[in-house]
Amino acid sequence: MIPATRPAVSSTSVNPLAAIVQIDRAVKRFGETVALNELSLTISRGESHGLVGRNGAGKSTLVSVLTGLRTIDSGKFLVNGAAPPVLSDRNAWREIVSCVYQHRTLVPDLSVAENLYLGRYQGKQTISWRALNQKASAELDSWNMPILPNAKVRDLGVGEAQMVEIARALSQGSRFVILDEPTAQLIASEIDQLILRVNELRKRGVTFLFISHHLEEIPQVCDTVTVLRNGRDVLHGDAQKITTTRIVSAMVGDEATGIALTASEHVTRPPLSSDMPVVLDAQIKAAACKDTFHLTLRAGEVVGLAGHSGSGTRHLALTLAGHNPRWAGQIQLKGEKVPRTWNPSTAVRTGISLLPEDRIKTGLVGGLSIEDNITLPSLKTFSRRVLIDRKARRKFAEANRTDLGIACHSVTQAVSELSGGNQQKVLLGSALSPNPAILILLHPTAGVDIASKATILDIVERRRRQGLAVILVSDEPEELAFCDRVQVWVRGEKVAERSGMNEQELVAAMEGFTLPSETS
Amino acid sequence: ADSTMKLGLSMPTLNTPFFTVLVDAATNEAKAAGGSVVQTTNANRDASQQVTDFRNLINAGANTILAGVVDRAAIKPALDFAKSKNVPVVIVDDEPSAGDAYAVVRADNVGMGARAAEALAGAITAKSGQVLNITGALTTTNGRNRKDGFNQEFKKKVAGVEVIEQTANWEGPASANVALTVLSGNPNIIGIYLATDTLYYDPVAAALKSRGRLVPIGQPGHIPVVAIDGGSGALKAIREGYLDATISQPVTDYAKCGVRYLAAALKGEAMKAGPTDHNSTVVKDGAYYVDELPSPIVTKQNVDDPNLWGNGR
Amino acid sequence: MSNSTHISPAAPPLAGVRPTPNRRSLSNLFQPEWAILPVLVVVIIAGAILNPAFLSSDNIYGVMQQASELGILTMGLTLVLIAGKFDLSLESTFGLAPMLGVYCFLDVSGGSLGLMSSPILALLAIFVSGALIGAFNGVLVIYLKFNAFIATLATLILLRGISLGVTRGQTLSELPPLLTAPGEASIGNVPLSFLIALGLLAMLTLFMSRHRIGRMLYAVGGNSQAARVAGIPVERVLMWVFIAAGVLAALAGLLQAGRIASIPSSLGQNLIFNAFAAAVLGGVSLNGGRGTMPGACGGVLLLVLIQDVLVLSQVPAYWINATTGGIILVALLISKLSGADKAA
Amino acid sequence: MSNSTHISPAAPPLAGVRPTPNRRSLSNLFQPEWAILPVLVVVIIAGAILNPAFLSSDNIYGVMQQASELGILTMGLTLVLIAGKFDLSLESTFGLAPMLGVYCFLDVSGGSLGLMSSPILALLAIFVSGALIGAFNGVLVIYLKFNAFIATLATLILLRGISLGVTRGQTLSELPPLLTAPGEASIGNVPLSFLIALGLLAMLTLFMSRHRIGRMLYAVGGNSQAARVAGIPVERVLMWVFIAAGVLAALAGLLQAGRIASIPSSLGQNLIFNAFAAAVLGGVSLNGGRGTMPGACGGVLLLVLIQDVLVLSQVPAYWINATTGGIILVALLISKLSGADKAA
Ligand SMILES: Nc1ncnc2c1ncn2[C@@H]1O[C@H](COP(=O)(O)OP(=O)(O)OP(=O)(O)O)[C@@H](O)[C@H]1O
Ligand SMILES: Nc1ncnc2c1ncn2[C@@H]1O[C@H](COP(=O)(O)OP(=O)(O)OP(=O)(O)O)[C@@H](O)[C@H]1O
Ligand SMILES: [Mg+2]
Ligand SMILES: [Mg+2]
Repeated sequence: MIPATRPAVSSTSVNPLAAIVQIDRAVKRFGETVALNELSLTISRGESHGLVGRNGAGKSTLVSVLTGLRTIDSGKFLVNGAAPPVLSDRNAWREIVSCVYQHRTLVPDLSVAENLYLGRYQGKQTISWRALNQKASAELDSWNMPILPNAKVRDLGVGEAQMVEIARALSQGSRFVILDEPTAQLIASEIDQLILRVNELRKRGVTFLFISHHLEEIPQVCDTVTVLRNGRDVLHGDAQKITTTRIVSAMVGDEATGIALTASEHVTRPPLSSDMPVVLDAQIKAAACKDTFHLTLRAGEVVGLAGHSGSGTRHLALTLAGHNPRWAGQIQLKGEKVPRTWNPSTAVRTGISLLPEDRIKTGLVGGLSIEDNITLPSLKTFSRRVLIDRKARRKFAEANRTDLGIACHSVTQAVSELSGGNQQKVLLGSALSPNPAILILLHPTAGVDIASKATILDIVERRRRQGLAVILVSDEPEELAFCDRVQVWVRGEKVAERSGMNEQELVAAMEGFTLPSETS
Repeated sequence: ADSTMKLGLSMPTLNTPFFTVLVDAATNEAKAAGGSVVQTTNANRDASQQVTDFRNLINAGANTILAGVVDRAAIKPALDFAKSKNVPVVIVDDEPSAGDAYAVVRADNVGMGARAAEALAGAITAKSGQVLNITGALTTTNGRNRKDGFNQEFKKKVAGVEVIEQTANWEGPASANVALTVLSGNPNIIGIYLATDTLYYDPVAAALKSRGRLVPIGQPGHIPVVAIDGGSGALKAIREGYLDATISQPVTDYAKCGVRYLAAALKGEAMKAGPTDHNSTVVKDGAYYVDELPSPIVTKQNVDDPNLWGNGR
Repeated sequence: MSNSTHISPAAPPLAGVRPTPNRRSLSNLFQPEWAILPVLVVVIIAGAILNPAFLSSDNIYGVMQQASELGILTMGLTLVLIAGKFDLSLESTFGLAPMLGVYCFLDVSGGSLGLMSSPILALLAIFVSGALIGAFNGVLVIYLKFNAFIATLATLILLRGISLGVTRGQTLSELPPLLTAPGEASIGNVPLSFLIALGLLAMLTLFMSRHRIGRMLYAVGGNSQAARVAGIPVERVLMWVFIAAGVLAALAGLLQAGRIASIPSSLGQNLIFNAFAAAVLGGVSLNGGRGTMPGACGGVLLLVLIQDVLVLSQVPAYWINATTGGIILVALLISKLSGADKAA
Repeated sequence: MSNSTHISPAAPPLAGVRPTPNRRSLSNLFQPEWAILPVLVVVIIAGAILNPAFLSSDNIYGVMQQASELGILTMGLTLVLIAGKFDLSLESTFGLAPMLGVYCFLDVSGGSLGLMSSPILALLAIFVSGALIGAFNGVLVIYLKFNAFIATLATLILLRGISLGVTRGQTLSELPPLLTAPGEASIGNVPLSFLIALGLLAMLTLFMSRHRIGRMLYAVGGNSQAARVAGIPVERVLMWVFIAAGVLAALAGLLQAGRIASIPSSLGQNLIFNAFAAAVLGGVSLNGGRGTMPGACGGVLLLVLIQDVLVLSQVPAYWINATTGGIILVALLISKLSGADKAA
């Protein structure tokens, strides 16, 4: 992370006239869930306002209210001191605010250029592709993004797509910009880009609402910070003065102490005893990678595959989990070679579970209940003779609910109603339900709040103690700190493999700076 | 049961003029006979639907049923049910292959095809070339009969003339497509036979017209056309001298006789073979008393005959 | 049929969001027919008022027969829909399977291959051909990755064409009792076909809600990738779904053939649309992952009753089709308001 | 229907990066018919070999006529599909709109309201009713949020029923020249209808690729959420799409009515399936957001040619349907292999 070089922007004094947004005791319900609970918030012109809170705290819901996608059930909501436009009047809303939503709002089959200027072709009826593309590539270059303006968004990486969304929001020239977890899927260099740009715009008096689970970013970007808990604003203060610990304890309330423990645990972990059996021995020659991938994994060991988008790490992980029909090389699982026809179902059956990175798209069945999702990979174990033993299944689900601390009012609730972090917990529960020998995690804590992060890593850690071997694909140093040993990959080449790298080393390695690599 | 007629009409389809006329005529006839029509059903050419329709008609209170046939064989269960409720049934336009019916009033479709073949054989001048036979849907009995009747007879009448057979599924546009395509493929088409003029004539004529092949009878380049049905459009074409001949189905007579027989059945009279008052004879054909109505061939000579259903209204 | 799996704050009808989540597992089983029930009741009352004959045992008998044929077909379709696929060609399976079976292994009037004459073999052949046709569609849709709508549309045309070609349009009749019995026999005053349908309904309901494969179907239909990640052999499961649907369609066809004591080459034509309407009326989602067997069958009953009532209530024949369409629309509206059809 | 987005790592995440060639804006316009071209060529060659008359002016004339009718209908459908919706009822609009127009404002044989007799009014009425029917579907699908497949299926039944009811099965004939001309007149050896279709194709191609509304359609079809937050009035846009499709269907119907110089109550039946097949063959995705007008029209040409070749080569009548189905399957396969049908 770059040092906080934030220009001093004056007047964080809340003068209602200067306020862009005034919310007073707003309530928003979804069925029985109270997403916003008497929340009060004021965002004054020119300030950049941090918004933090655990998964399900109500951040995104608040965003959907502020951007005119939803109305509050009760309470007061003023924009620029006046009543907000009606929901249907999208253009009026776009005058007021532009936003990067937590969930994709790009059209996959349209070009980057078109997505950048979607819905604002500057009045004229016919489009000149040349002009549009030129404008777009200028915009993209200003972000030094090496993307063609006429590439289809469908073909972009996760991070690239996110940057396009951000570029679109910031290029609309609105005076008020909302960023809902913009950095969740970004790599360090991209994050720095973003922060620089945001601060530039702040100098020009643009107002920001900045949502993130990376607390260290808050002081780098924000003047004031508001903490949400269960849809309430529980803490409000100067982002510069207030300490991270206070924010955290406000976020998690009384559980604070518990978190501190679990979070610290894995850092001070007793070294792995060398007599643990080898569960996995793989040599993979992947289309994605120049180097052959070698990995010997012992029970209870946590190996990290570090690498940014395009590094090949994901490709390798997916291959191990059986998601790559055209794989080459050999995989030995508990001493036995896996068949050529290595596919996900055999992988899961023989003990390799995968926690995919895009939970909504590839992880969960939104329409089904938490219970259904958690037991999906292990249905067989709940089948008595012909039918499923409902009671056993329910018990298992409830156990997971408490174990993983899933915030929901019933395990029969549809997962699509859960917030990001809670969905991630359900996903973890599902991946662990067939209790696998090896668990492959792709960016497991992306977009997950600190407390949940700790919980998730904590669960994994507990399973590790019982002999679970873990492969962790990530580009987040904090996540990778959880590993006994890390392989760093850059564009399909392994540049380092060792244990006990510190953040700087990791980041440098992933960026492709070679450093004295004495492989352990 | 009381003998005031509560007539049920079970029609195979309603979207051809033929059955529309049939329904209207039957309704009038029933009213004239002091009865009423309980309900008219439309099987949309679905055999199983007709079985259901019979059931429904009888449930709806029909004490007599006049039916056109979707499928000869598939109508048996319907007839059986009617019998079990002793509701007399008269079948028009076609003869079932099994099951009991009080009477069958029909004009043999194979025969019509044959007569059309005869007419076309007479009309064609050239003695070599091909003849186009645009058939109805071959999933329907009439479609098959009219095709076979024509083919068999035509082969007998003229040797050395190939019959090109294309189906248009009782669909006008399809008949136009087929006509145009076949014409372009076979420059010396010397005659065309249409399984139905109510559905095919206008489209085919238009197709011919579009390629300048629609020539009045007698002038060079005229392609003889013979059809079956005798709808108003066809009669008009005959008057104007474009259509050589058509076999007029006695649609209205179907209705009239059919209803009369049903009235008789209600009175408990038994059907008997022999000549009728409407110059036809009832013959016992297998299980059925069949009143085979004459289906006059219509040419310029008799086109204005008011008894032709096409001249009705 | 756009299917947006991702949650985005602005989508009011969020994929899978249920207003009252705690009733979910229950509702999962029972909600749809609760939703269609009011409509059913209305239709029945209307029918009884318009014409007392509506409640006569004869009429009810007829309704049962039709309902069981359409019902079994619809159950097959529902399997496919819940698994997130689509099969238009089921109606041609409905007609072709019985025809092939009879044509190959019996010597009936209307045409036959004349190999041998064995009712049992014919019966077997009917189901086998149903399965094979299903498998064929499965291969097209699952392994060749065709869009299900268009692929099964092509098969529909192909199969209909075949059934016309095989018998040259002739109707196969004089079927042996073994083949007609299921469709025409009755126990007491209840058609055998209805009992068969009821049995299947009970089995499939249990299967979908309590058997693991059943649950897998919902997962595959809801989000095939998630299912794959969870180790479900998506392709294999889908394959079986198509095969099962084919067999069910064949059975339904056999029942109808039995009822009309013959097999016209047009058997089953345009039936698939009724099946779709019924399924959706019964709360089955065309986007996959949602729906129940009892719901679908409720839809079937509704359609059959509507047809029945219209004829009994003397709507002018020329307007019956239009009225049917209108009523279906209204029924859709009601079943939507009462919350069954989350699909749309 | 089938969302076959795979988690397969093969999806190269870097495809968008500079090295990849700059093909998009072009490909977006031209790829589909490149993909269908080989198939077209094969069919044409096959046709020419099987029967030299295939290339005769007469035959080509007929092909042009049929292609333009189906083509215009398909363009309407394509609009709807690209916008991510679905409309089965277009075929009934195709038949009903001309019928209503003629029935209300002309006094032709076959039946009429007999208000007055004014060809111009009739012509107007045809398009107006097309628009109204489109709007009706629009309301059902967009505002009442019905699943498009099922809603338009219901309208299909309703409208077919109406056209049966209005004319009581009669065929309207002896239409005035003003109404028949568009469908039957020809300029030189080229049917007027074909010129109309070409004009529309050119217009719509430009519209879809260059006009902002056209682009909005792709956005709405591709990700309606994104479109909405981008300030695109999704509902309004979709509404216009349905209306436009209705009008195009009405026009297509008018052309066919003109060609066959009459309006049977079954006008347009089963045509929609051809339109769907054509669109998909032409690379239009049923999941919305993908497809082009030229592509769709390529598909139309293919279908019409297939039918034509089959008739010319005198495939026995009983087998012609089966053959058609088979060929469509093959065509789908080829156009998929050659990469047009990204949808499936
Ligand atoms: N469409 C919805 N239907 C039902 N419940 C919802 C819906 N959207 C959000 N919720 C509920 O509202 C609460 C707040 O959700 P929200 O997405 O605002 O949390 P968040 O702070 O954004 O969490 P995260 O940091 O994981 O994104 C959660 O309990 C969630 O389950
Ligand atoms: N199956 C494959 N065949 C050929 N090339 C591939 C395949 N899968 C990935 N690639 C290429 O290999 C490189 C690494 O891809 P991969 O998706 O593994 O990186 P990644 O770090 O997982 O990306 P991300 O983090 O964005 O998911 C990319 O250039 C990609 O285009
Ligand atoms: Mg959020
Ligand atoms: Mg990666």
